[in-house]
Amino acid sequence: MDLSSIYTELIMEHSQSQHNKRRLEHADHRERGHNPSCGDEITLEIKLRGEVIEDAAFTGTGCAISQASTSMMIDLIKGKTKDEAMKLVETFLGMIKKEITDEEELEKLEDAIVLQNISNMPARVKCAVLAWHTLKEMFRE
Amino acid sequence: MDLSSIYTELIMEHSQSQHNKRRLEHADHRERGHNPSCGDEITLEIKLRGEVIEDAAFTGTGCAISQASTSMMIDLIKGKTKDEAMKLVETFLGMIKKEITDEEELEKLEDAIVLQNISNMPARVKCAVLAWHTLKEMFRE
Amino acid sequence: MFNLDVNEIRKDFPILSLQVNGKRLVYLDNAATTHKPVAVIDAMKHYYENLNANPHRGAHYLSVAATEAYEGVREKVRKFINAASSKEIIFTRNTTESLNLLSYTYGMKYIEPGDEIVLSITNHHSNIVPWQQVAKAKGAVLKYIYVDSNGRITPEEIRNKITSKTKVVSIGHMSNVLGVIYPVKEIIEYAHSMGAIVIVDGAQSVPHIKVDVTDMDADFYAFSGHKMLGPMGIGVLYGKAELLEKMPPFLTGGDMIEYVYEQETTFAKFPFKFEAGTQNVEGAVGLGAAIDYICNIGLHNIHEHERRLTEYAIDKMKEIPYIHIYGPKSADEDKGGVISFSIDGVHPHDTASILDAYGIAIRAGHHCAQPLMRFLGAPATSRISFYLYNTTEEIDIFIDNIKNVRRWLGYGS
Amino acid sequence: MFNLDVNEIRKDFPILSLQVNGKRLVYLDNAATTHKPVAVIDAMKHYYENLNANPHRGAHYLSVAATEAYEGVREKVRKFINAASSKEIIFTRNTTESLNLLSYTYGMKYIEPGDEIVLSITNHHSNIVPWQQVAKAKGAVLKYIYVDSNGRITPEEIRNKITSKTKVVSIGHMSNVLGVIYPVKEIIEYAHSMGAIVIVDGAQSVPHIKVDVTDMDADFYAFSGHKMLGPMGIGVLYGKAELLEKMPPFLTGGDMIEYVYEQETTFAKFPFKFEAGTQNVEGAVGLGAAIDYICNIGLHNIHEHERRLTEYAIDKMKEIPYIHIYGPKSADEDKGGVISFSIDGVHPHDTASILDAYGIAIRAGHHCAQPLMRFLGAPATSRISFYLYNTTEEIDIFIDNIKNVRRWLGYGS
Ligand SMILES: Cc1ncc(COP(=O)(O)O)c(C=O)c1O
Ligand SMILES: Cc1ncc(COP(=O)(O)O)c(C=O)c1O
Repeated sequence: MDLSSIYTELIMEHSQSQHNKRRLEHADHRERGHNPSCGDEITLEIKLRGEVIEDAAFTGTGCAISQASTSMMIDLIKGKTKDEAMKLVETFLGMIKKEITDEEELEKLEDAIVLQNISNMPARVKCAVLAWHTLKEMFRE
Repeated sequence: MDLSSIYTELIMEHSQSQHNKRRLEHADHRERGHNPSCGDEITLEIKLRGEVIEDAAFTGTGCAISQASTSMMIDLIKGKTKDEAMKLVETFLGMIKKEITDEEELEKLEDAIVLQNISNMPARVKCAVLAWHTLKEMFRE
Repeated sequence: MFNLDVNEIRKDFPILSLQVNGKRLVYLDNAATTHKPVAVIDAMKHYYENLNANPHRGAHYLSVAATEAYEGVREKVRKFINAASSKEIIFTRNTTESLNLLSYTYGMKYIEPGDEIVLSITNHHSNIVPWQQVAKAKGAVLKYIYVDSNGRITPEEIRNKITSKTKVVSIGHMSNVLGVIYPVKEIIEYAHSMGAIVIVDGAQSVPHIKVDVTDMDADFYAFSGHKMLGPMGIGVLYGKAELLEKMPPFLTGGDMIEYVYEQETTFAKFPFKFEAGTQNVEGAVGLGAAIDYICNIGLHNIHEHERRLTEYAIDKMKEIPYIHIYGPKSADEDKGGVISFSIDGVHPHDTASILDAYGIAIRAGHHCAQPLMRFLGAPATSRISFYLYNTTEEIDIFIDNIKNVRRWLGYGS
Repeated sequence: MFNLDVNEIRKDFPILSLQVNGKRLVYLDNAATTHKPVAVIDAMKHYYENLNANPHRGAHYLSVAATEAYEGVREKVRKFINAASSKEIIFTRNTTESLNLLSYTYGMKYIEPGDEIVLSITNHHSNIVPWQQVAKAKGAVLKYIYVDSNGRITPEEIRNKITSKTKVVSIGHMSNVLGVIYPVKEIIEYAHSMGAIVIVDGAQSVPHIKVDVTDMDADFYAFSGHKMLGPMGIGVLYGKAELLEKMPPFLTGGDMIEYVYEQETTFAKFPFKFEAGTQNVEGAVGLGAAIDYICNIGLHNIHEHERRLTEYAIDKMKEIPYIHIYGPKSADEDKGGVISFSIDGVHPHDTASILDAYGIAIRAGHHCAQPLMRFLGAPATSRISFYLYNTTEEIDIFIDNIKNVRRWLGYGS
């Protein structure tokens, strides 16, 4: 297993940058996601304008992978519609399960594409998908 | 393991002879003994005159070893006092556990001495001691 | 197409070349437990030399390897019995624990006063005593399905005993005394029409015949690894997802939880909800190797081989006037490789001890089925039971030595 | 006299020469599970090749051999923990099952509304969640003994929490997070004076220090085979005869009965009353070989070796400013070979994953002790834990790579 394919600079940047880690005033949606076996816990908040995700942010604790993944997802979905965001979630989960491998398709995930190699670290897959599952839960309601 | 040291003629005789297998009229003591793991079950009956065992008999079912052992014990204790019988029980159990090996001592068990080799058949020890334990229970009361 | 080379198979089982009392071991006690092929023994050794760790709990290499091994066998078991999802496969210690898990969780939660629990009189103690405890605790009624003189269950008996009052039917798929394979699919269909759930004890069937829990529509299905070439200490409980979902946990502690607070706990989802503490990964790995071995030989071949042995043995035994067979007296489709019998004038324990002196391992006693023994009017029987490694020569040795049994007990043969 | 040759010992453990991610395995997760010496692996192989059968049930050679093997280990365990009688030794699957056996039998029978059950905040989930179930079912009160800033239990805390209302005290002998060995003998003496019984969870102690259940006067004592070089799937519950005598059975079914009737059953005496169904004889045999191995090395040598490793590791860790150790910060007499720590700015899961890339197996997370983690204010920690085969060189490798962890996470070292 090659650490440099997972602990990339991009992931380190995202996990250390706090730019998406804050509370949203007047959030329209708030969803708690958690990973009992790790103790990771995030709260995702979303502000909509119509169908469009105007702002998004998170609070909570977790490892570098889960923090980076959350931050990347937030960067990605801001400005997208709910439907577009849900499609991206499916693309991301498909990438992790190795069901989607088409490069062009995966490019849509922007920064989050670097998490592709997390499947080489099976114990950490849960960390990578936490935020995405939380978003899915949020919009399912 | 040598079958001929266990399935001796003497044991066959005793297991097939029915001379001690009957119900006692007016028994003074009656005790049920059983061996759940085999399904063996005997009822021992004793008639006393004073402290002396005037008559003894049993009913029930079991394998050749347990039937023979019971019959041998009855032959042995008839005419003995309760105390003498209890001593013989201890001698028998001591022989089976290999704690008593003194030949002279064991001779007192008469026919029952042939059960000495049952310890080579660990699964059958329970069959050999059933009647003796039952007698012990009976007099403990 | 029958295709099983028993001589090749025997080479895979080191214990079969053991000498017992100076004779080659003839092992005819497979309904009690089975021996292990080299592949199973080696799989466990390989596990400890290469993969050993606590699964599910760690991020390190070995923990991931152990998790993959363990979960891989869960999927293998699913496929083997054709369950819908590997989440419906719970690892236990043995059939007994699988059935106790059900009595403690499903039984204690869903059985109410006056409800009826229907068992078969052929059930093993492990499928009787747990239900007595539920009946006693809950004020429920235990009813028994009886068998006919050949050990079979009639449709009328099913209709008499399973009624709209029945909440649970728990029945052995194959009797470990009579060798009869029961029509569980028909019983399940009828029980479902009456609103009951059905638990099948497959301890004697899974090793020998193709079991398809989806086709038979069983609600729960239990079996043991050690009776199917696998190691001791591992068993399986299959349960339908919608039932497992609503059941409370059984054993509690590590690994079956989500959040533990000082006063309260939330539980993980099934199957993990039912697997508390460090599991027997070695056992699961051994079971996986056993399933591979069985699948490689083919269950239809195993069943056919056993049917032939059963036919051969029954024919020989019927020629001997002082032998009496319990249950079916021919190797019919619904007769597995288990034959209980008695010998006139000889107690079963003497039979077993004397045969043992000739290297032949059979079982004598109540076979953990005392209610059935009482029903049959026999306090004990002798039993021979086959598996894929037994041969007709072994049956010949057995038959020849039955005559010795009689001789030792003082009868002419 | 200290006498332990770790290089010789390592040769007995095949898995220790495994390459993980191109590096030699450095296994520092022994509190989770331990590896198996050749002697243990071979004992199980030998069992399947020479002795395999269902114990207790048969008159044939193998069944007698399996019974003797199984009961022989019972006696070996008795001696190992100095119990009065081998009848007081019950085989279970693991510590978790041992403790659940107690909560389901002793707990459900003897705990009454308003009674108090006292646990330690350092308890493993397996020694918390079962008691929550009893408390809930019976309306009892759960109380926790808290620890001081070094992870120790003060005499005052014992006197505050254990009172005349206390029925059961259940406490871990050694914490699997902090490595503190608790003064169970003193706690038991005080609890007895208050009329409570005491259950000791010895999962972390029995593998590492001499345990004498008679001397400490424990009422029950539980541990797991897999944490002491033995196989998975086997555990032990010791109980005082007079308590086992009056407890109802736990799992019911084969082998734990005397007479089974259709509606009722009488049970066998202990220990058999508590061992339902086909037991894990292979597991017991492996445990027996593990005990022999440990006794051969000597528990005092093992403990001293681990103390030296612990001292070495703590000293090195204290030199690194960004490492924080939980619990005792020196290798005192009551500190076992378990060190939990955190690294500034690095989440424990990242620590574990990155070390894994260098072949180093450590544990990260809540260690099945969430209430303790909450008490410590740490949602997760990293943990290293030693056993007789670990070396100071391995600790050096660990320390060196802690710097790599920081580097990968973007910190200078
Ligand atoms: C203190 C303690 N108790 C109980 C357990 C549970 O042991 P097992 O998983 O073998 O049941 C463990 C280990 O995980 C432990 O460390
Ligand atoms: C039909 C049946 N059910 C249950 C069992 C119990 O299996 P185990 O002892 O593996 O729990 C057995 C075997 O003894 C059996 O034959």
